[in-house]
Amino acid sequence: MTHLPFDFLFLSIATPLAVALILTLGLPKKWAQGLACVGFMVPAFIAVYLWMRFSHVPQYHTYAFYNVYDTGLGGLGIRLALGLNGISLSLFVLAGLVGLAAGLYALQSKVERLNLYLILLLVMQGGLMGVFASVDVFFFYFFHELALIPTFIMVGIWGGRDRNYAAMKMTIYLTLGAMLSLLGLIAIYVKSGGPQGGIGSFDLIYLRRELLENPLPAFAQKNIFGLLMFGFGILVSLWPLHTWAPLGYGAAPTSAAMLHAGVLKKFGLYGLIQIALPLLPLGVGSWNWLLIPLALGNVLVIGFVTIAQRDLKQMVGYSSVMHMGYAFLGVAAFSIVGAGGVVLMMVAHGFSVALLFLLSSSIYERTQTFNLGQMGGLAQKAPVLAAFFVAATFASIGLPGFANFWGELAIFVSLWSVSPWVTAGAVAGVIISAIYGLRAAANVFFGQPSAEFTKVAEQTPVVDLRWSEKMPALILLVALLFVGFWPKSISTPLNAALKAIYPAATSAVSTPVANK
Amino acid sequence: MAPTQLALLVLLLPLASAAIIALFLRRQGALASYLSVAACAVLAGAAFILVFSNQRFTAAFDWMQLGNLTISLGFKFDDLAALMLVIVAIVGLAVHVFSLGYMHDDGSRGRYFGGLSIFMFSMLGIVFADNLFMMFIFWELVGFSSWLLINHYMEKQSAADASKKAFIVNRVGDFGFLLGIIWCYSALGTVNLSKIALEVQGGSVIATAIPLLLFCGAVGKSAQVPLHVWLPDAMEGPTPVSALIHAATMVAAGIYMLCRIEPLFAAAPAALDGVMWVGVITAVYAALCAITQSDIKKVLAYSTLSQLGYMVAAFGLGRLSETQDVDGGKSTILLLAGAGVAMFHLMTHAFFKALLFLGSGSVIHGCHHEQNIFKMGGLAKRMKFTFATFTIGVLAIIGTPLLSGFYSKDSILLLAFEKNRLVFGLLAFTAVLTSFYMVRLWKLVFLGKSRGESAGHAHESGFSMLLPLIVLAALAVVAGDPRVLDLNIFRGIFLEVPDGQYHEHGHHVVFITSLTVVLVGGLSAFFFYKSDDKDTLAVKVPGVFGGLALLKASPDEIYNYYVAKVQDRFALVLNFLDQIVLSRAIIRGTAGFVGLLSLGARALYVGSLHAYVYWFLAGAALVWGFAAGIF
Amino acid sequence: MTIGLNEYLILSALLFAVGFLGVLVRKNTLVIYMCLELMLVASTIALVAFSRFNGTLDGNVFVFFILTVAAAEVAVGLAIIVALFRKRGTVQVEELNALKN
Amino acid sequence: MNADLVSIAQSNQWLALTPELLLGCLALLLLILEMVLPKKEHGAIPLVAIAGQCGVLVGLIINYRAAMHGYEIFGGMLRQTASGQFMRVFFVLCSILASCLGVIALARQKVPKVEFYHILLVVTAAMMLLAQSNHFVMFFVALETITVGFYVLVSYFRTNPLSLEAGLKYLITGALSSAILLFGIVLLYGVAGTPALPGHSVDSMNFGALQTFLAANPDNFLASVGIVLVLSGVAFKIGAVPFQIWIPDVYQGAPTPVTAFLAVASKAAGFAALLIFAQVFVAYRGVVVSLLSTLAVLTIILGNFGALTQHNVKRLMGLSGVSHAGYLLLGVVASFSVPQAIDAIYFYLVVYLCASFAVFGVMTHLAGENDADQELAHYGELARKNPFLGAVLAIGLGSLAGIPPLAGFIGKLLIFIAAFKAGLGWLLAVAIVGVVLSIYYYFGWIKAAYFPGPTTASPSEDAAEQPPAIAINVPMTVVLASLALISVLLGLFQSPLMTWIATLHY
Amino acid sequence: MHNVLFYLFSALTLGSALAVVSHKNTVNAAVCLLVSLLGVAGIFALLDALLLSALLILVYAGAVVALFLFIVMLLNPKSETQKPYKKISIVSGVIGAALLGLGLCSFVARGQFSTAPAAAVFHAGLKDYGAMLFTTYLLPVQVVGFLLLIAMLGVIVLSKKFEGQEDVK
Repeated sequence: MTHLPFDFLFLSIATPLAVALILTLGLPKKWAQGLACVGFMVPAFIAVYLWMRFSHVPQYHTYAFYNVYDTGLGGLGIRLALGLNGISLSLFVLAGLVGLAAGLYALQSKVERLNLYLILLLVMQGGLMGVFASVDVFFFYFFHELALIPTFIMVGIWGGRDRNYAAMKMTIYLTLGAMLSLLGLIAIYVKSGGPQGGIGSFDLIYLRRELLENPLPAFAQKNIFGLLMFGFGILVSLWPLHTWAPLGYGAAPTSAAMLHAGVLKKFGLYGLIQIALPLLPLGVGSWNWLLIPLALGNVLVIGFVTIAQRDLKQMVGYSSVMHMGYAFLGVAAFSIVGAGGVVLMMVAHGFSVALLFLLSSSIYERTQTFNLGQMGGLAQKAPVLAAFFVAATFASIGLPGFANFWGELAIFVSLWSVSPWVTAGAVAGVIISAIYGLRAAANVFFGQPSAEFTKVAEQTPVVDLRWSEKMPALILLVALLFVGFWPKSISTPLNAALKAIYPAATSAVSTPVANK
Repeated sequence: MAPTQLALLVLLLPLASAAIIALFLRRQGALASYLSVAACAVLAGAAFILVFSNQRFTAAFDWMQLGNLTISLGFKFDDLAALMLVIVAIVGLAVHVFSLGYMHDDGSRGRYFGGLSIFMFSMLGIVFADNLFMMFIFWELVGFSSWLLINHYMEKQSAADASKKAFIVNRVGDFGFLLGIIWCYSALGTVNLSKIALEVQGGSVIATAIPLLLFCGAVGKSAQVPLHVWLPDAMEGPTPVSALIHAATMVAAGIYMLCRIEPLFAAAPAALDGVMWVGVITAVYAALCAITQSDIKKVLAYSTLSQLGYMVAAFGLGRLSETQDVDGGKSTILLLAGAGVAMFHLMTHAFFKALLFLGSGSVIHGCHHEQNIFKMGGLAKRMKFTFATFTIGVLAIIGTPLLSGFYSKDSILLLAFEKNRLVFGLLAFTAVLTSFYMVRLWKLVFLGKSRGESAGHAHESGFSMLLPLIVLAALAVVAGDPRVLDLNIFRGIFLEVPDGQYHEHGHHVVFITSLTVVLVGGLSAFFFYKSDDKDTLAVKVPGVFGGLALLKASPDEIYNYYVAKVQDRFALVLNFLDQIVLSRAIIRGTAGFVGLLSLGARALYVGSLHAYVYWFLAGAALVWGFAAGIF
Repeated sequence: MTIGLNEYLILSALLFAVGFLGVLVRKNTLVIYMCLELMLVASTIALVAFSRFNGTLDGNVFVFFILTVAAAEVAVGLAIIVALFRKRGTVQVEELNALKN
Repeated sequence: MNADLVSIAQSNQWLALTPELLLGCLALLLLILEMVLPKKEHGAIPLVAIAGQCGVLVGLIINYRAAMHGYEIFGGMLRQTASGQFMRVFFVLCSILASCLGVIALARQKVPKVEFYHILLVVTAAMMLLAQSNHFVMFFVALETITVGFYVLVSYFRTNPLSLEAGLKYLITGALSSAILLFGIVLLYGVAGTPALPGHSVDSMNFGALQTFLAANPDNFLASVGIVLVLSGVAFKIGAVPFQIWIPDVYQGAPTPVTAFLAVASKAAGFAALLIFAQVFVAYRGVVVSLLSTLAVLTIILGNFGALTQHNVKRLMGLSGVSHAGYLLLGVVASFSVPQAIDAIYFYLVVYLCASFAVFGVMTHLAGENDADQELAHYGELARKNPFLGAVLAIGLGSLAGIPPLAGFIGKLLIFIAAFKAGLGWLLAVAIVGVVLSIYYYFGWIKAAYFPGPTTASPSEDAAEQPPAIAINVPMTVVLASLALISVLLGLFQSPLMTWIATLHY
Repeated sequence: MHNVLFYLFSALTLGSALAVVSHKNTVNAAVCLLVSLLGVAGIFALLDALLLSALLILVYAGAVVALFLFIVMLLNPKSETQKPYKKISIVSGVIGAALLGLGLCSFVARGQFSTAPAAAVFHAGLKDYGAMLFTTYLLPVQVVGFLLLIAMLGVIVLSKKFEGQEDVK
């Protein structure tokens, strides 16, 4: 059904995994690196290629490039169905590009046991491509876990300070979140079998059709949505279930942090947008009383916490937590605008936070510290690095011209129908993020170099961003600017898909659901 | 070329220039500067063609669409936009050319000219914007370019701080602006400027809060009290930047935006009063502050604040109309529109303030980056052209008759006189102060003896710097001429501005007041201040000086107090709650508790067979309980 | 009063309980093992009684198996105890708790 | 004699028991070989055992469909079922793997070798019979054969007092549970044979007859006491709380191959019995379900909590095995209303087999002189010392933890789906908590094997001195690699196993 | 007569069982076990299972108890110097065992048995046992054979001295 010579989606998942498998054989270093490079590039190119082809191919229930494989659980309604719709398309591209950037950055970094590092990263990459290419909810979850496991291991082996504790905490938290959401997904699956207890299916196309015709009872929707909300919430670091995130990102090696914070974390939100909201249209309304305060907690409380950070990586980690608050608010708004905003936000945040992690690591390489108080004046020595970092910072604080702005704007607009006060709270976050973002940039790059940095710079001369670092950074930055200047590249397919699967949402906009 | 394409060219040219500089010309400062200036020149030419060929049009295409939210990228090129375009193009070109000389020896010229180009792009975006979303987008972008340019001397801590402050304070204003836009969008279903006007004329009820929230944006961008704190600090940037961004164009964008949404204010008149009082307070306050400043750029900065207050106040005064009996029926004739007057002053101010800033730039450049006016003096001899043009600027700003500032200030005073006498009095007082501090500045800088090393070795600037001065000086003279107001191309905006034919009543009062204030302020300053390296006011009347200095310092103190003692401490408290209470105490506590449970569970396996047999006994009891139906 | 099934069952239960008591209180592994044998035998009493009162022979046949199994168990068990005694020099339960926690 | 007995004698279809008989003969053959072969050829005897078992396995699989499903043989002693057939294969597989591990482990100890395989084979045959048993006598005898065999196997390393102590503990607790089980059997026998009651049977120890009787007497107190006592005996085998108490001590003291066999085969035998009893006792589902639910909850909680801070890996495997028994119990409880749960249990068992033996295989290789002393700390830098063993360990543990894409995840998922369908909300919640806890200790183990220790000072020094490698021979490499591979492949492609399990339905 | 014998044997069984539990001396305990088993044999006889009664005496008294005594002598634990049990464990043990006994007896109260005398009295001979063992229960018999074999092997493995290794002490 793909109308392409062969299944690109499958290829994009299989290539990195296959390369990882080959790497376990222990090739010579040059070969291994070259092969890994191919493993990272193939998905990225496929992603971009499919994005360009997307509007030219016929669609099967809003899914393009649709293909089904049976792995043996077909009798239970579990099949490996691959396809892209307007929602997953952009995230698929995000995964491909961030994966490429993370891979390239890993290739140039001087980590120990590089081979293992690359293997884990490739597995992660394969999983990520799978998450967004899956039409089957089970495989959606499955690939997420596949990508998650290498994260833990990478934090544990190559992590910074506190890596043991961080790896453990991350593991426990994320497993808990994953289990809760799995429970929710199983609930949907079981219920989709109908009251007579038919087999049911994990296939999203089936689920949408089935649950549109026979919606679940309200209380079931409420309970299942609650499970998904908290499960996914933990995965996306919903306040106050977020404490794993800054710690984990603070400790994670760069490429892992890039892939996790940039892409993998979006799994939860993607699940809410693609699965929970359309299938459980009554669910979000009954949870808004809780979801909105928590999401505002993300924005405002964590916003202030971010201001207080003195460690660059921690700050980036916290800022990522804060921005997830916007996304949750967009989910709470439950409208096409809100959901679209969330997707835009995910894509943009994915690129920008990956870029920030990458640059933080490059900064560390030059200053030997993450402590903001011990830096300063780096821009004189490394102007290109400074330019990239400033661009990333402004992207993450939502400057127009970068993709992030569109997501935030759409979410803010959608929030008005929920409550003007909530909108005001969310928009206030824009000020907060400007404060910490600019502060960090100023602390690192501007003013006079601190005594510590001067000492470090004497020992090892500071060089500007090398090309091997610049390439991955450029990929991310160009993507941010591209979407920022041409948001339609994402929003047009997104809009079409949302319109098709959010029949209930359009009515919810006119009747605000919160504040009862 | 079709006008739309031309407009697109105007808009995108500087962007292209910025992109090329950023990508390829970072190290080729000279090339970058030529490219940037060339781009600016071409765009200025195109702009002039657009404006003077009297082509007015609207055009739009969808930029992003989600559900029922459509954000379009469009041009609304009416007379108002044309006027603004002309101002931006002229001042922009002047500053570009001036920078060629001023920044000639700067190591990061590439970045500087790239920044200028980005700024031009963003500013033009605001000018052309046909809807509020688009305006907001470019609004933010000018904020960014302002940040970039203030931060130009980035190794200076003060510059880094100032740029940060400018952006953040602007964001506070934008907070309200964005909320206002969203509210407006949900109330009217559109943010297209033309459609808003139609909606309002169609009788849509507008909540007073909407225009007030939108005004917040202007408060930030145009540095009105209480968000004015960033502008004086922004003088850390290179002086041409101050001229372009922080005097002539960007800060005026707030006024421009207000004029754009004037129909909303017309529908919610209560909002206008608030706007007016903010403007008046800013005007008076900033003028008072300007008196104590010793930094040449700071004086001009406060003067800018004050003049911006003037414009905002003018806008806030609103429309002045009169009902007349015409052929038996009654008809309302619009006599004076605050928006038009404000734009008029905006235009004249743009020219003479840019002139003053560039002049001060020339002075600073000549004095080897000395900015303290008490270390200058006697520059009239050494820098003749600069002196002459600067003098014209001073005369224009204090409202000397026949110069541009006189006309625009006069029409504001006239409007105030008709609408609100208290405001009139305050604005007149401001005018006194204006001429007082401007003459003080002028005298201390140019007359007397050189008081400083650098002033002693001052030299006249080169041609590239003088040419803009001369052009701007000419404009400062003629821009206020009534014939300009009569130009057909700006009819749409200047129609209601009195063009020399003063309205009957009030005319004389206002005229006399104008003259008086200029003379009183100017002469008192001229004779009061001595050419000395100490502030005469501080020496003679330390009480007043201290009071004024306190007045100036207190908002900064409050700002600093807020940042250090409120915001940062609050952040620390929340951080404590997050990292210590939540992360350590609660989460780790839970983990520890689970660990204890686990130790307990492990301790069950005591190793003694007897204990294990008891387990079997317990198990037997348990299963028996199930069999007996106890459980 | 005739002796019925109940009496036999009670006897069986009591013997079972007494055996269990021994397992619970005795420290000597050998005695514990004897008590376990008592418990097995207690079960066989019930088995034989049921067999008798239900009129089926299977219960009695089952006892054959139980006795055989018990004998085998005793052999293995005593071998373990002896081996342990050789290693540790004791058969007291409380001294045999090297494996714990 | 009389026609009845003759017909019964005719039902003694020895052919149907070929695998068990072959195993028994193989066991005897080993003893004979020991006598006839010269001393230095004794090394070949284990290979004969393994090869013979492989032959049996192959034969079993080839003749998999030859069994007459639902047909009672040996006078009702045995009942051939598809699931019995499945379990036979399962046990032979376990036995092969345990033999392989035995080769490694026994080489380090000064103990007789051949008897180990002999007993292993007999125990395996008994397990196979247990899984097909249809009569309490058969059941009891098979069970006792298993148990007595394990007494010997657990204390097999008799030079190690810990092994003997474990044997003694297993002996006492095992005998105790046998006594309890026996009492339950006696009660059921008695009550089902009571002539006064409806549906009573002459052959009241036959499961079919018992099932009929229980259906006719749905609330007989004596029967329910018998049922719960029998279930307690089974609970001892599977290690369900509160009859799990012996597990850590015995697992720790027993030789590692025996521990593996105990953990997998013995537990599976318990579940095979439990599934049979679930059918037999179906009329008392109220009692059985509530009892098993409670046991499942307690088992999951206590197993996981106990394992959480455990640092002896054998005890850890024991306690985590307890929690796995809990998940499987969850499936058993669900199977009362959702037949699909049975598939899930079988799938889970296979997955558990692969993963556990993979882990135990690594443990066997890492065990030192003292087999009982296997600490987490010994696993430091395993991934460097022997990357292969490290990878096998990680895959095995990951599968046990239920991490996608490994097979353990699919196993848990199937169980959870079944439980959800059965509406076991609270049990499911407990299971989820258990899974999260289990991640901690499994991951902690992987951590110990993979993550650089806190003491590693500088990376350059590390690279200089490679830690001593751990030797592993080629056949074991193949075995462990295939276990790991199956653990991975079953996570990705379940079709082979699922279609196989699906044949259990007819 | 039947009744009297029943009580006699019951008392003998339970009494000597209690003596097994309580007697300090292991040898005496073993002897008490023998007595108890004799009581059980009597009960078997009362239940018309004469063959089993004989078997019990043969197997248990003849083999098992002898084995016990043998081991007890072999190990010669110093039972005289040590208390056989702790006081606290007696209390808890008695309570526990009493509970167990009560629980097991509870079916008498709640059971649906009639206390009617035995139903059809049968006199199974050796032949009947043999017929059953070699037809219906043929398979278990075979298995038990293997069970005995592995038990034997186990005992050998655990007890035999092997060359090249010596025991501690």
